[in-house]
Amino acid sequence: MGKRLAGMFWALLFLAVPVLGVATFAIAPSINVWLPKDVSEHGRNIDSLFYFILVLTGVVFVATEVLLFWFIWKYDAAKARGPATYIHGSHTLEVVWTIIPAATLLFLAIYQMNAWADVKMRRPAMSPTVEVVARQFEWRLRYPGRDGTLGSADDLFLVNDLHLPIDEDVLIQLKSMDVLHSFFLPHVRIKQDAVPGMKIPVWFKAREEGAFDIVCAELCGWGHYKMKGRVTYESRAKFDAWLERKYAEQEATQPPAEAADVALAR
Amino acid sequence: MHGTPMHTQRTLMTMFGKPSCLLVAMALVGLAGCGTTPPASFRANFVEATKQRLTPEQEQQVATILLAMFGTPDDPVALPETGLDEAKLKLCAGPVRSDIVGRKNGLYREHCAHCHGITGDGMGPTAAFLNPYPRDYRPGVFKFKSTERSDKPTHADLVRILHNGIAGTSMPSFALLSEVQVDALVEYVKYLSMRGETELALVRQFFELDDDAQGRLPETREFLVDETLTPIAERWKAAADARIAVPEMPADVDLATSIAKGRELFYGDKANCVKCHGPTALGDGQANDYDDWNKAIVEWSKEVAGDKDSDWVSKAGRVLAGDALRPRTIPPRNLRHGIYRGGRRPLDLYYRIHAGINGAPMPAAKGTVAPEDIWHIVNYIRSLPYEFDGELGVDRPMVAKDRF
Amino acid sequence: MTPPTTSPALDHVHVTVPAHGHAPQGGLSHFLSTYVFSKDHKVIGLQFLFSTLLWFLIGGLLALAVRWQVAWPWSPVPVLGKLFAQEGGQMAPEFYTMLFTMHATVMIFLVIIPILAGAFGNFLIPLMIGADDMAFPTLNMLSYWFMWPAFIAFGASFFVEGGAAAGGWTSYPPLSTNVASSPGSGWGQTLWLLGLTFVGVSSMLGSVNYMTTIILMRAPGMTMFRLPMTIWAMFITAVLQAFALPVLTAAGFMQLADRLFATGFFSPEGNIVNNAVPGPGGGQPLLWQHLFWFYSHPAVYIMILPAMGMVSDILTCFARKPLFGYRPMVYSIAGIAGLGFIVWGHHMFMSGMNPALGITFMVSTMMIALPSAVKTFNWLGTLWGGRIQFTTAMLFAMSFVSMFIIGGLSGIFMAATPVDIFIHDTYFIVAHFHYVLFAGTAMGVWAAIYFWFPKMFGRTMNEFWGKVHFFLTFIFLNGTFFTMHILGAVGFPRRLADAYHYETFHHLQPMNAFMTWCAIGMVATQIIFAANFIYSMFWGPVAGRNPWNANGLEWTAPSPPGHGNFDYQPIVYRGPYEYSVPGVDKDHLMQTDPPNAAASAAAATAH
Amino acid sequence: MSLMRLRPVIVVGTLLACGCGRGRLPSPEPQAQAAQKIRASIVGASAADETTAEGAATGTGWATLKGRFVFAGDAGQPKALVVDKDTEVCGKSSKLYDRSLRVDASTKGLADVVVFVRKSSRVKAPVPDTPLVFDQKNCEFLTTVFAARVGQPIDVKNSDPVGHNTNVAGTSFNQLIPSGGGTIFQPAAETGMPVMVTCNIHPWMKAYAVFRKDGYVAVSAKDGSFSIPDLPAGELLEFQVWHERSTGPNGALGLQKPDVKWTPKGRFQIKLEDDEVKDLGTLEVPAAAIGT
Repeated sequence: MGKRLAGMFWALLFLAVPVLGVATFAIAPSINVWLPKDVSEHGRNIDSLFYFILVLTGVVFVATEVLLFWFIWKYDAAKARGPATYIHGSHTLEVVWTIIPAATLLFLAIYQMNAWADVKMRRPAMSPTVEVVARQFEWRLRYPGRDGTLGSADDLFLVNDLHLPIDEDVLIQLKSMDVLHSFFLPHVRIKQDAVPGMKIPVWFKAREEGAFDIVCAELCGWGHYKMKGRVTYESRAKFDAWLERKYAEQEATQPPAEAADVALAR
Repeated sequence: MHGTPMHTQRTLMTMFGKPSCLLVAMALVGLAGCGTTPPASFRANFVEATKQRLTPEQEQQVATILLAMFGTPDDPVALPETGLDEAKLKLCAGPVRSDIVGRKNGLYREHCAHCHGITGDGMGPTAAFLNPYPRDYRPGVFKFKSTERSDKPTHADLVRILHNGIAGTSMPSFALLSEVQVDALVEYVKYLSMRGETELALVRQFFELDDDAQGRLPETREFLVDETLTPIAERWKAAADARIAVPEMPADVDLATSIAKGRELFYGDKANCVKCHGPTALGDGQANDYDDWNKAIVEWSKEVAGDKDSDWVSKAGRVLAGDALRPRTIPPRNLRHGIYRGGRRPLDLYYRIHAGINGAPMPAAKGTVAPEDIWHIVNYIRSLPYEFDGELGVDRPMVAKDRF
Repeated sequence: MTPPTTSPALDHVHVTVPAHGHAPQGGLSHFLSTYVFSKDHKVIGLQFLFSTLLWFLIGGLLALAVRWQVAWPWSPVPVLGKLFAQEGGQMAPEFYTMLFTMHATVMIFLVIIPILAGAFGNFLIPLMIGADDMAFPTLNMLSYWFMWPAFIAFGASFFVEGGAAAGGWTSYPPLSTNVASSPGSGWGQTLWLLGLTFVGVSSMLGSVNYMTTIILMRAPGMTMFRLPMTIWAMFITAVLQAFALPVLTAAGFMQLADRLFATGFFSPEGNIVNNAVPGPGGGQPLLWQHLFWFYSHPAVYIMILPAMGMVSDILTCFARKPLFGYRPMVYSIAGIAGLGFIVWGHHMFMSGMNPALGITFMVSTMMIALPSAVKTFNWLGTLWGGRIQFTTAMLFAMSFVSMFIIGGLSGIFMAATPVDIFIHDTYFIVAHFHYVLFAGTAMGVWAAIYFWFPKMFGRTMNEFWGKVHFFLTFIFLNGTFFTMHILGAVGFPRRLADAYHYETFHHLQPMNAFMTWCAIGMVATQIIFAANFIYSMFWGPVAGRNPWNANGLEWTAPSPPGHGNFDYQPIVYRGPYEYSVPGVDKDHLMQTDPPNAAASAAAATAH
Repeated sequence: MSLMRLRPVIVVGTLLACGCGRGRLPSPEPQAQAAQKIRASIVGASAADETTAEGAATGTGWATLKGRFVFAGDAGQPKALVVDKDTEVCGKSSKLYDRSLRVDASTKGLADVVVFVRKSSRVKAPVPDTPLVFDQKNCEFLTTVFAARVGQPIDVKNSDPVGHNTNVAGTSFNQLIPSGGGTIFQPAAETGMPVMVTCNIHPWMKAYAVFRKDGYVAVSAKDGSFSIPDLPAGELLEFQVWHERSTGPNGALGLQKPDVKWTPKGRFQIKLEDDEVKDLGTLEVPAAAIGT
C-alpha cells in the first residue's frame, strides 16, 4: 500500500512539471517578466514568431510531459497487474513520429527565413545615420554632421546618448575599437556583435518616441555590466534640433554661466 | 543478496543512523557560510607615512584624528568648515543598498570604489590593470578643469567629467545617472579629496614637530581645524570664482590662416608643443616622463634604494610592493586620434593650453603665449586628425577617419 | 526471492580461475600499481569519478558565488568576502567575470566530459561488452594522468596575478588574446589554454581506446546490434571526439601563439586595447569562433549522448521492459553525431558572420532537433506498458527524460534566427544549456551512479536518502533554471555583474534572489548525496552480482569485479533488453543466459 | 582509495592557504574613544583665546652665523647624464654631469647644503623687489640650489636656443620658457624643505629651490662655506640643515658636533649676542650621511 502511494507521489511530482511550467509562462506577462515593449517596425514579426514557436513547443511540451506522467501513474509495478508488455517497438510509430516533427521543423525553418532576411540581409541603400563605436566600456557615437559624411571636421561626437529619428529607416555603422561587444536594443529587437576590424551595418525603423536602454550583450571585460547606453527615438524635427544643439555645445568657445554649465553637463 | 533492490531492515537502521552525521555536515557548511566580513575601512597613506618615517603610534594617531574629523566609509562626517553636504555624502557612503523609499544608497561603492578604492587612493581591486591608472584623490590634484593650474576644479568641472567620462581612459560616462546622484558623487569625491589632503598635511606635520621620535600632534581644534582643515577647504570653496577668463576667438582671421598660424606656433619654439607631442603630433616626442603621482613613487624608490637604514628600508619595500602601483610613464597625447581626454570643445583645449595640466608634465602657455595665439593653436590641434599627412602612412589606421 | 543469476556450474569455474590482482601482497609498489598508477579500467574509472565529483563540488561553489552577485550585487559575499576586506567584502567585477568563466570551464572540461567518457566510459565499456580490460591499458592510465596537468593548470590559475581566466569559457578573442584587455587575460588565460590542451589530449587518448575496444574486444556473440545503448553512445561519443578535438587543440595553440609569440591569428591590425601597444594584427576574431564551435558544438553532444545511453539502460531495467525501438535509437544517436558537425554556426548568428550562412545553419539546426525528438518518443514508448520500480536510479532516469524535453524544446527558439536576435546571449540560452547539461546530463549521471554503485563498490547506496536527494535536487533545479526562461524573454543578458541599473531589468532582482535561494538549496542538498555516497561505500548493504536483476553483461561479474572482470568467459546469446519475456520463469533474461525455447519463440513473435 | 580520499583535504588546504595571502601592511586601528573626544573638542565654536606665541623676550641687535661644510668620504666621479633630446644643443658646450653631490676637489668643501632658520621674530631687510635671476643654459639650470624670499620676484630665464619649461614642485608653477625669453615667478608661500625644480622636456634637468618669508637662508658655496648675516640676536634660533642626498628624513642633514647639539632631524639651536659673528668652523659631513 505504501509503495502504491509512493508511486502516485512520484507520478504527481512529474505532473507538476508541465503544470507549473505552463503556469510560469502564463503568469510571466502579468508580472511584467516578459518581452519588453516593442517600438520597431520589424519587431512584431520577431515577436509573432516567438509566440508561434512558444505555442508549438508548448503543445509538444504538455503532451509529452503529461504522457510521461500518465505512464508513471499507470504502470507502477506496485499497481499494475501481470508482467510488462513484451514489445520491441513499432515501425509505423517510428515513421509517424519521425515524419511529423521533420515536416514541422522544416516548415518552421523556411517560414522564418523572410523575417531574418529583413533584419540582416536587405540593407536599405543610404549613407549611415550614425556611427556607433563600441569601446571598453562605453558606446562612442559619431554623427556625420552637416556635410553628411563621416570622418570630416564637422562630425558630432557623443558618448552613450544615441538619438534617432522615428518613422524612417536608420542605418547604423557598427564598429569596435578594442574587443568584441554586442549592440543590443531590446525595445526594437536588434542585436549585433561589434567586431574589431569590421564595419557592420545595422538598420531598423522605430515607430514610437521614447528613451530606452542600449545593452552590451557580449562579454567585453571586467566592466561589461557598466556598458550602458541610452537611445532616444524622436520626431525628425526634434532630432534635427537636438543635433544642432549638441553641435553648438561641441563647438563652444565660451564657458556657459556656472549654473547653466552644471545643467548642461547633464 | 540477490533479492529486491530495497534492503528494508538496513535502510531503517541507516535511516535513523544517518541524520546525526548529516546535521553535523550541514552545520559545518552553515558556519562556513555565515563567515562575516569586517566593515569597509579607510586605508592609511602608507607611502607618505613611511616617507616621513612615522612610528606605528604616530600612524595610529593620524588614523584616530581622521576618524574624528571625517568618520568612516560607512558613516562619513563633514565638519561645517568643509562646506560639504553630509546628506549627499550619506547617499554615496556605505554598502550598496536601497533605503525605505527605494532610493539607491552606497553609490560610490556601486560605481567607483572598485577602481578608485574605498579610500579614494586610486587603488581599488581593478586599478592595477587599468592604463592609465585611476585618479588618486588624496593629493587633491585634478587634471581637467576650467580653473588656473594651481586652483581646485569647480563643481561643474567634476560633474562634466562624470557626465562625459574621460575619452581614451577606463573612466566611463555616468551621464545616465540621475542629477541628484551625480551631484552626490561629486560631493563625495571632494570629501575623499579633502580627507586625503588633511591626512597628507597631518603626516607631514610630524617632521615640523620638535625633535623627539615619539612626538604626537596637538589634538586641539586650533591645530586640526583652523590650521589644517580650513585652509584646504577654503581652496575648494575658492574654485568657483577662480575660473580662467577666456577671450573671444579672434574673429578677423579665417580658419585656414588661423590653422596655419597655429601650426607655426606648434613647431615654433615659443609654444614648443613639438618637443613633447612630436614632429608628427603622434605623441612621440618626450615620452619617458611621469605624472606627479607616478613620479612621487619613482623618486621615493630611488631614495629608498640609496638608503642604508635597514628596518626603515624593509618597511618602505613592503609599502612600495603593497601600497604603490608599478610606476607608468605618461606619454604625451597623440593629437591625430581625435581623442581629447579633457573634452573636445575648443574651450576645453584652450583651458589645457592656457593653464597646462596640473599633475602632468604639460606646462602652462599663459604669459608666454598670447591668448589669440592660443586660439590659433587650438584650431590647429582640432584640424590635426583630419589633416592628411604622407609621413603618417604607418599610422593610418589610427587617424580619426578610421577610428577615434 | 528470485534464484541466483549464475548457475552452480559457473561457481565451480569461478574457483578454478586464478583471482589475479586481489591477492593480499603488501608493499608500496603494489599499492601504487593497484590504486594510483593502475592500468585496470575499473580503478581508472573510479579515479576519474572521484576527481570529477570533487571538481563538481568546486564548480558548484563557484556557481553559488556567481548567483550571489547576480541576486545581490555588491553586497558583502560570505567567506569569499574576506578576499575583499578593504572594500567591506563586496566582490570586484573582474572577480565576477572570473567566477562565471571558471564555473563553466570547470563544469564542462573537468566534470561533465570526463565523468561521462572518463568515469563511466572506462568503468562500463569492458564490463558491458564482456572484455577483461581496455584495448590499451597503458594509454588508458595516461588518459587519466593527463587530466592532472589540467587540474593543476586550472587550479593554479586562481592564484596567479590577475586571477584565473575571465574571458568566458568560450574565450573569445581579442579579449582572450590581448593581455591588456582584462585582468584575467594575463597568466590565468595562458594556464587556461594549457589546461584545455591537456583535457583534449586526455579525451583523445580515451576516445581511440574506446573505439578500438568496442570494435575489437566484444565477447563472443556480442554483435554490434546486441550492444547496450550505453556502449553505442560511448562509441559514437568517441568518434565525435576523435574528429572534433584536433580542431580545438590547433585553435588553442593558435591562441597561445597570439598571446605568447605575438602572432595575429585572431586580432585585426592596430587594435588598441586599454592603451597597450597593438600587436601585429592582420587576423580575424571570428576565425576563433568558427574553430572553437566546430569542436564545441559536437562537444555539446559529447556531453549528453553517454547520459542518454545510460538512461536508456536504466529505464528498461526498472520498467522491466525491452527498449522501445532499439535500432531507431541507435540511428538517432548516429544522426545527432553526423548533424552535429554542420550546426556550429548557430552559436554565431549575431557574431557578424555572413547572414546568408545563418540561414543554412538554421536549417541544419532545426533538423538536429529531430533525432532528439525520436529518442524522447522511444523512451516514452519504453515506459508504456512497463512495470515501473521507483528506485532512486529510475527516478533520476525519468527526470532526465522529463528535463531533456524542456532543454530540447527551448533549443528551437534559439535555432530560429529571427527569435535568436532577441534572446541570443540572454538568460534564455542559460536556461537552455542548464536544462540539457545539468537537468539532463547531471541527472543522468546521478542515475548511473545509483545504478552502477553496487558494481563499483559491491554495496548499494541508501535508497531513502537517495530519494530525498532526488526530490530536493529536482525541486531546486527547476526553481533555479526554469525561471531563467522568462528572464530570457525580458532579454536579461547573461554575464552581467549588475544588470539592475538598466531600466529594462531593474525589476528582476527579486526573481534572481529567489533563483539564488534555490541554487543554495540545490548545492546544500548535495551534502546528502556526498554523505550517502561515502557512507554506503564502506557500510552500505552488501550487494550481490546483480542487485537490480538487470540483463547486461556487467551484472554477471562479481561486485566489485576483480582484475580481469569476469570469472569466466561470458557468451552472449541475445540483446541486453530481454525483460518480461513471456513464458520465462523470471522477468529478465540475461545476455549470457543459455538460449531457451520459450524465449526464442517469444522473441520471434514479438516483432 | 585512500589517496582519493586525501584529495579534497589537499585541495581545500591549498585554496585556504593561497586565498588569504595578500602581502599588504595592516592599516592602523584608530582608537574609537579617543576619536570621540577629539570630535567633541573640534566641533562647535572656534577656540576664543588666540594665544599669541613669541612670549620669549628678544634683543634688538643683529648677528651673523657662518661655517663650512666638508665631505669626509670620497665623492668619486660624478655620473654623466643621459642626454637624449635636442642633442645638437644640450651638453654641446660642456658635457652634463650629475650635480647632486658637488665636492670641491682641493678644499673638500661640500656645496649645495642649505641652512635656514625655522622661526624668527624679526627681519632687518624688507623683501627685495630686484628680481633674482634663475637661468638655464646648455640644458642645465645655472644654479643648482637657490633660495628666495616669499614674494620676491624670480626672473626665470632661458638662454638656450631651445625651448624649456620650468616646473617648480609643490608650487604648481610650470611654465613654458621660450628660448631667449623669460617670465617672472613670485613664490606665494614658504617651502618647508627645498623643493625640486625640473624641466619636463629635458627630464635630466634638476635644481632645488627654497622659499622663506624671513630670508634667513644660506646655500653653501663651492668651497662649502656659508654665512647668514643680520640674524636677530638675543633669541634662541633653531636652524634646519638640508642636503639633496642626505639620508635623513626629507633630506635633513644631521651631524655629530661636540659644541652644538645636532638632532637627527638636522636641526641645531643657537642664541647669538648683538653683532656677534658666530663661526661654527669646519663641519664634517660623514660619508654615511650621504646616500646614493
